[in-house]
Amino acid sequence: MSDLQFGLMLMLFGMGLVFLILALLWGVIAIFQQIDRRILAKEEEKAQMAAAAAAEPGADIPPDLMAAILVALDRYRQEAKSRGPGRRHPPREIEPGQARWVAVGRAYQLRSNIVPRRRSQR
Amino acid sequence: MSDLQFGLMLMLFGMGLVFLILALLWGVIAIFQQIDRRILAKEEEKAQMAAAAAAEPGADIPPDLMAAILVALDRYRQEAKSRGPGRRHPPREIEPGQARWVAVGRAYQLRSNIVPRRRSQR
Amino acid sequence: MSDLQFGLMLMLFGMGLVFLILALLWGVIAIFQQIDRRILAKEEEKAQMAAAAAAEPGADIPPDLMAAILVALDRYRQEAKSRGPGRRHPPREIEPGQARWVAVGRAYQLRSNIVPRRRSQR
Amino acid sequence: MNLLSTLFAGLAAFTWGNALMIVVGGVLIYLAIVKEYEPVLLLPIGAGAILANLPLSPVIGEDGILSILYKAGVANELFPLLIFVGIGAMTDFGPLLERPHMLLLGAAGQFGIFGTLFLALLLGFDINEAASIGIIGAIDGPTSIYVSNLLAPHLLGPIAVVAYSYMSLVPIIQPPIMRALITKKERRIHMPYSENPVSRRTRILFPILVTIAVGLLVPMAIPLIGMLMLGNLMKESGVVQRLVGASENEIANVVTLFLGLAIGATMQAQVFLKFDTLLILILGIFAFGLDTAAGLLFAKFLRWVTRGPLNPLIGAAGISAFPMAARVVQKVAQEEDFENFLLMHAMGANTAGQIASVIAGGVVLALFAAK
Amino acid sequence: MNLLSTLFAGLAAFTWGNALMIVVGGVLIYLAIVKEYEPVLLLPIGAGAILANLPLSPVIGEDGILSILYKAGVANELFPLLIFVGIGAMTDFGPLLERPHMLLLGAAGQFGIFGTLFLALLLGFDINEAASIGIIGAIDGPTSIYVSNLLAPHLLGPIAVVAYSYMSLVPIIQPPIMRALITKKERRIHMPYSENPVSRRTRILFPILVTIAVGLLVPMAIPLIGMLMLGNLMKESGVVQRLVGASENEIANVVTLFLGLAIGATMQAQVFLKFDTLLILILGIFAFGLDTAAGLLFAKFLRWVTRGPLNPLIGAAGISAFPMAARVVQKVAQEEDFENFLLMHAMGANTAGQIASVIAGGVVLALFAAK
Amino acid sequence: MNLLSTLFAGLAAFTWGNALMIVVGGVLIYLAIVKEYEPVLLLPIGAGAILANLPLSPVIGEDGILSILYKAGVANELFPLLIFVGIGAMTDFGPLLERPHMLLLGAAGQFGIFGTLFLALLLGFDINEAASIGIIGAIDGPTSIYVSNLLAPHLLGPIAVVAYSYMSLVPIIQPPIMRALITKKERRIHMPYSENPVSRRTRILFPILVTIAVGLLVPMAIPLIGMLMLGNLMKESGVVQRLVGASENEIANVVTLFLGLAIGATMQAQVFLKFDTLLILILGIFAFGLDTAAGLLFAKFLRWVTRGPLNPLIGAAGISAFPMAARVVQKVAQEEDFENFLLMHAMGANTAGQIASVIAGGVVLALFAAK
Ligand code: NA
Ligand code: NA
Ligand code: NA
Repeated sequence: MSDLQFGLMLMLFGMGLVFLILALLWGVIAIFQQIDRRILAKEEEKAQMAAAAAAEPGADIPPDLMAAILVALDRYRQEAKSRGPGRRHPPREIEPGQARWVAVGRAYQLRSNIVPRRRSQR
Repeated sequence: MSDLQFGLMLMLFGMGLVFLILALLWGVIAIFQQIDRRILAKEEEKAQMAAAAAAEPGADIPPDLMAAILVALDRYRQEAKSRGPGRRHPPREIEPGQARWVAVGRAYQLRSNIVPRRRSQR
Repeated sequence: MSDLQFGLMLMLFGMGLVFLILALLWGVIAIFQQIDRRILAKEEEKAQMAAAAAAEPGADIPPDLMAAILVALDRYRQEAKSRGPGRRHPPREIEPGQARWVAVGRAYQLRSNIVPRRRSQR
Repeated sequence: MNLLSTLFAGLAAFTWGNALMIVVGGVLIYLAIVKEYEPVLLLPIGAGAILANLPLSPVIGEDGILSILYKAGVANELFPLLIFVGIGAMTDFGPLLERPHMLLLGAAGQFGIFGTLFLALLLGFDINEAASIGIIGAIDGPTSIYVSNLLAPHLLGPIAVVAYSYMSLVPIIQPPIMRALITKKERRIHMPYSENPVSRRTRILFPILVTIAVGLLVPMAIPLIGMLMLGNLMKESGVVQRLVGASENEIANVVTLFLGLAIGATMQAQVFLKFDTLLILILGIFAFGLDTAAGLLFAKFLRWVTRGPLNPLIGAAGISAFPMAARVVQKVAQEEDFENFLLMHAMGANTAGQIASVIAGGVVLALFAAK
Repeated sequence: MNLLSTLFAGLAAFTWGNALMIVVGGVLIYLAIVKEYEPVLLLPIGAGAILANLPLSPVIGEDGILSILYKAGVANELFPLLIFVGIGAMTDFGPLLERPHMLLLGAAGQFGIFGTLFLALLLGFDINEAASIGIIGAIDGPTSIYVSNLLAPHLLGPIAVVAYSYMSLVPIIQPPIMRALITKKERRIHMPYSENPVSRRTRILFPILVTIAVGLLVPMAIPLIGMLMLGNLMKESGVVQRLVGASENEIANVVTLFLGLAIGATMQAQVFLKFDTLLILILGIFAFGLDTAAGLLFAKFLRWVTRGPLNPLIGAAGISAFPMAARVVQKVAQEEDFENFLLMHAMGANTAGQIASVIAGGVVLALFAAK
Repeated sequence: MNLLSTLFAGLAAFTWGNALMIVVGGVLIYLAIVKEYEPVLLLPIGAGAILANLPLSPVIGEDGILSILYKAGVANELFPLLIFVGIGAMTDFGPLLERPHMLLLGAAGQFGIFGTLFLALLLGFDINEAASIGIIGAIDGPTSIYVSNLLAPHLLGPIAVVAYSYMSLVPIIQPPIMRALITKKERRIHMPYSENPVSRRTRILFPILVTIAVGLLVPMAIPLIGMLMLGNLMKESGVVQRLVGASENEIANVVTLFLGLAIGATMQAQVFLKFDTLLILILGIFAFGLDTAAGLLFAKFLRWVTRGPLNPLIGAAGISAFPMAARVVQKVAQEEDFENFLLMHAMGANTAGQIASVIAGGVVLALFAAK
């Protein structure tokens, strides 16, 4: 096989293999994501049930306190909504260097999706 | 010599040697302890004599101050006694890891010996 | 060549070469110093011209403030003078070890030249 | 006198080539200090080049310090691999794990490797040299050093210098290509962002499974991907902070210094001052450009296929060059619409490019082994 | 097509043994991360095992990174000795110097070495292998690695893994034996505690004299005891904090990572997957148990001889495994009487065990040399 | 019984020489800990001497840890050169760049090298040995080790020990000579001090140009001066703090420990206990004294030539021994006039001495190569 032939083959096979392997990794991660979501969904369900159970004895809370709590809760929910859906995993430790970029990026990104949406609401 | 024979000999000689060498080290340390104690005793003697010499010119201290000093000293002595005999070497720097255990141990241990003693005094 | 001869030659040539090379380095540094001074002189000229330009609109400063500024400036100049001529390069970061000695030395040295001078002024 | 002539043999042995290489070393140091282009590598490389080009320099002799460092960690590939452990320990694959389809953009961003390889072949380099030059397109220092040292060690000097110098030039090389290939309208596309939950379990399993998967398919990539993922595993495990610290700091710093000096020492006049080196300089730029173009065009294609809100600019982040490329994407996007934030998507594509670069390096070596 | 078959040679060469060993590596990583069993060693060992068992893995080839690390520090014993400098720098022999008779408990805690050695002989291991397996009873990682690498390097992998894994299991292995051998009444014994003054002079002279004394009697123990005591001397001297810091941190961390990876690389399927490995797993537990039992019984005997207030539980701390064993003693004592504090005595026995382990390792090597 | 005799072979092989050398090791450790004489080197040297003189010690065998360290960094000169990178990173050439004529005082302070060399020749040492002994007069540890290891490696032990021990004795050795050679009146001379501006550019170019200039003239000095100036360049560049930190800390500390141990290991009784060692001890003091005297007298001469305000005491700082010698100058000056501050001038002469020592080392090697 001449160098040029081999070079051409390198190009085709090489690029193909790289795509193949990365597609495969995509599949692997996607499976993980599914598992993560199911586990999280279950955990959330449990948490909600626990919250519901815990909420019942709230009947004997004085109405003033109840009002204050409701306002706080509402404010929290709004905030949580504005943070976007799905934010559940705990904030991770910050490393120097690139992690700062990731943090900055996350903050920017969230703003990016909120701002236009709010605009369209007006 | 067969393997089994050599193994048996390894066991007997090995264990014997280990005990022998450690006993020897015990002896060496014990000698050091004796020397340490003698030097410390001498140093303490000197310190006491110096203290006695220093105490004499105390005659011209006003009685109020004297009383305060005596109360403080008494409190200090009680404290020192409760710390147990022989605590003389200066507190050593703390390293991470095991040294923390040593420090905790020292504290626990002292408590351990004080509590029962006090009980028996009652 | 006998060892002794070679030794003698080592001594003469060696010492000579060491002096030669260091004298050469002296020359190189001296050239740098000249360049540094010229550049600094130019920079200073520019700075002064800029300062002069900036000073002109100061006419509309209320007289009280003006007085305060003048006092402060005077104090600064005295201080700057006592620091000796030529101190221009910014204070450099301090490293552990020898740099501390350099810093201490610089401080001492400046004192050393101020004190006698002041004396002779009296 | 014989003594004097031997004494000043250095001056006598000084060549114009040496002088030129000392100037080149000085330029690298200038770029490192004044332009701050990857100073931790370019400064030692420049210093090594100067030390190696002083006439009769003992540093590159049999037992010279730079030869010792070269044998200790470059010839046997130890240093680039150790640096990979540190890189892995510093990399956060979170943004990629949230959006794994970004991996395809990482794949596309490696086209420069193969395109440049082919061009180098056409320019008359032999196949081993061509592949080594192509690997500049991995835009990843340790990978370039690793592969070129195995295939064409005589080109290690220029390739390493080109790889690290151009990496700092990413903010200059990429934007024109981005503006040329992506329309204004496309550049304005907002991408919705919602964090997908990524569990600690996934973060820990990811490096292990990538190692096993890639290792089974491309054994030649095991050292590169294995060390990268080892560092990441240690970081994500959260239980070996001492080892993570040692990898990120002690090992990474010491090895970087030694690696830079040893690579600089390969830049000896008689080896470096060739027409080939000039060609490598040009081919390197070409590799960077081709990577970027391929990433952008593939992102366009992906948008066409998925018809979803995908800003093709993020394709430029697939070349690796972490995190510069992702920042460039964000900057170019903001030029058109200040409120457009693509950074997290770009970060995903960027770490994908890093993995893809390593895999591409392994694939090239594997194809050579299978030749 | 020939190319494809060569390309996927990795998949073709994959064996069930490799797969199993990758699972074993995964289990070690699981133990390290989830159970936090000695993670700084088990995580790199696990990673090394995975990397070495991927088919056709270049990491264990002639110039593979794990082979380089193995040659650089395992084959020549450098790494375990350097780790000993760090251990010495972290050890406080104060509690032992206050109560030097504890040294005898340290001696008793080494019986597991010799008992296990004999049992391994009976099970058919040859004498070198038996001694290497016995040395698991030193319950001290670097000593086990040092001795087994000299006597039976082919068993290094399983022995190191067993030594480090079981060391984390000390809180599980010891308590049942302690409860079985020591009566409730004995466990309630309080030990009076008064700090004996230990001068700085003694603390500094101790490591020097131990080195000389042990060195004169057992030359084979000089490297082990010498490095341990060098670290301690530097620490107690108080004048070389820079070197102490380097030993405890830089050297210890980097060497631990490299040592773990290199040991993991010895766990290749064809070497590791043998019936012998299973036997070593069982003999390891036996060694730990025998050590503990011997320590406890000897403490009982000492109590009977001295008729003083000696709680036999502290015998269990003589096995070394610092500081886990001492903590276990304290915990078991408190189960019976919450106000019983034995920790300082146990610490003395524990550091005695550490010295005794090293000496025992040297004695075994010396007896082999004298064979 | 044969076993016992083999077992206690250590005791049998113990010689009076070994015992004496262990005592010498102990004395070095005593000087390090109690007198705090260069403890970071003398403590490891002392420890190495003890470990190497224990009979049948495996640490100095074929694969002994001290032999490994010796081969890894002493035999090939790696360790002293790496230490030089750290020294360069810690040195501030500012005071010298402000007063470059101080370089001449640094040159004068090297006369001890050549004077001692000649005296050693007269005492019967061969020329290589004499030069190695003379290089003690560089009063710079790494230079002494570097040169003597190349010219007469069998004298490395005593030379290194003498170099480092006497360096701590500078505050004792110098003052009498200073008082004897410099009159009271001269000692009272104040030196005006005005900081000359030194730009960052000059600070950065200085190490580069010194390397090139010295390298062209004395190729043999390239490793020494190159590494010293590399460290300084990294420091002054301000852009590679990570590498500077690694050079000053990680590399310097680890290498110092290893170097000390390896040098200590060369002090084996049969090599060290010779009449020559005693002569080296005496010649070492002579070298220090001659350096000091030459520096002082040359400063006197300079004062006579320039007729400027130059206090001849600062000549004593030209010997190198940074920063002890500069402090001694300040101290002796203040004895006469408390308000006389010469420290900055002395610092200039002191760093000049450091550069001059390295150049002198290179010159000696160059003259030998030209022999
Ligand atoms: Na890439
Ligand atoms: Na043990
Ligand atoms: Na000198």
